[in-house]
Amino acid sequence: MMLETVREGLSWACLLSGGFFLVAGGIGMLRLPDFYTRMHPAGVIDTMGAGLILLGLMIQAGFSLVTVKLLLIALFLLFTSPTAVHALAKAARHGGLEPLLVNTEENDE
Amino acid sequence: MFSAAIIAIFITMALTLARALLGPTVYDRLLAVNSFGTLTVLLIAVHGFLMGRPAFLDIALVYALISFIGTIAVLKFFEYGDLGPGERVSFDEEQE
Amino acid sequence: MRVFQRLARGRRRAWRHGFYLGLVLFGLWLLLSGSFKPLLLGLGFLSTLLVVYIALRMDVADHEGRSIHINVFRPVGFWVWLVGQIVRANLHVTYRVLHPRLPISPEVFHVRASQDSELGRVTYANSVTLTPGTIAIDLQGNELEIHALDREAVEAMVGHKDSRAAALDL
Amino acid sequence: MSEVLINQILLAFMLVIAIGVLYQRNLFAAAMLMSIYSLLAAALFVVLDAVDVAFTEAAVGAGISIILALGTLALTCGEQKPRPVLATGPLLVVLLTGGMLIYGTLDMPYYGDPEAAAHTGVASRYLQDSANEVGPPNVVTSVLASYRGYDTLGETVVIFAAGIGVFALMGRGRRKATRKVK
Repeated sequence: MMLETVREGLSWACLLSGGFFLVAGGIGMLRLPDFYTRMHPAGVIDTMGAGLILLGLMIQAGFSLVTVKLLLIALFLLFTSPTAVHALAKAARHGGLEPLLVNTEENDE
Repeated sequence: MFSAAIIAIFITMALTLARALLGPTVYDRLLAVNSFGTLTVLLIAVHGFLMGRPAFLDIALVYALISFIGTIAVLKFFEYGDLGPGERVSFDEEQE
Repeated sequence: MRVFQRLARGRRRAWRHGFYLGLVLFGLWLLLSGSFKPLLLGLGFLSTLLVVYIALRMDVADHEGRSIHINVFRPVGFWVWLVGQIVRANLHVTYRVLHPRLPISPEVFHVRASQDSELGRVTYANSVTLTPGTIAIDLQGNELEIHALDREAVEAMVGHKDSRAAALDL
Repeated sequence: MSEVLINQILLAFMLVIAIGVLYQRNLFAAAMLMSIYSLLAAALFVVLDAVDVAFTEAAVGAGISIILALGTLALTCGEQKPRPVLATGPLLVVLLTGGMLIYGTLDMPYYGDPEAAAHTGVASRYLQDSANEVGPPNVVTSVLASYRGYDTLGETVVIFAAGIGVFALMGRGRRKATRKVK
């Protein structure tokens, strides 16, 4: 009974905070000024948002085949995400897109 | 609780969709497509739990793999201007 | 004579790779189907055989060295540490993004990766990309080009992560 | 959160993308948007419980068709030619066809209606007996592979022929350019 409550709570927390990070990443993708900076919030979506939501689902599923599948999905995402993002950055760089760079002195005032 | 997660996914979908529509470069759109793939995987997984049928996870699994292949193929296209192996050609930026 | 020996050895290696590939694929089949009826098991076995055969024929069964032999569990410390680093970086980026004044100062850094093996360097570069706030744009030889959201993001990880990844040097 | 609401949100997203594609001059960007469109379509199929269609959409829509579109763009050009602002004739045809289709849907049974023609025929037998008669736990699979197996066979042959045709068309003249394989 006690254990059940703890599990529910944990899963709740994971799903809600995962949702929060997803939305934060989405806002970042809209707010940030150029392509290279927008890749960072996309990373937030792929790692923290997806990871926490999948973790919440795993806690919900308990110890079963479903958990293994969720784990596989999380692994796929974790392995493919940096590859895709890196390929994207490299392609953009070779395509001639210059990153927007801000001088630290200017920004910190 | 699953509903909350689904709402969050939908909001993020709308935000990335806005990025995909706004552009301005091809790479921004590609980034949005990539994130959208992740979000679709999450949506399918959470929806399976919401309906009490985690068997939907298989599709999420297929998706996690396929959207990656799609992104890599598209990138290869942008790098080489072609889908086959060959010399790199310069690809002019999307003019808008 | 030499050539034949080498050929035979190459063949043996191909067979071994095929065997490992088949083992992994069949394991995956079992995991995903979750059904242990003899008919389905037989079908799974047959399709595994087919895929392995095609892979061997296409000569794609693992030529890039040791990807099957990597011991994934040896650098457990590194994985745990990486997860912690990812969480920290996520909080950092999220704070920066949600802050009303958007306090970012994107910069491009050039960092030397200290790993000896190619695999170690690639692992390092991928870990850099996986942590939000820093993205490895290019890896040429030893030189790593990193785009970072701000200086803090890159400073927090370069020193440690590099030594960590060097320690695991696959 | 009800299923209907999820459907509506997904459909709204798809509508937004469709309009975005219409206004997009750059064909690469249009291809990217179409790939999002098919991601959404697959999600919609999952929500509607058509798992096998969703599988196909995932493999074909998001994976292959985008690659085919890009292959086509590599052979042609990436920018759409400007066209007249308003073409009255085509618009009329589209409106007429759309109106007829909507009129046609008025006769259709409601979603999930037990009295619908599809549910009163052999469907109940499939649902009850397919596990004994054929075997697979998924009813759709047993219908596709057994009850209407010949139909599926013909379908597959057609698709296979189409695939070969596409390869024959797109791969032409490319042979010599490929890297030498050892």
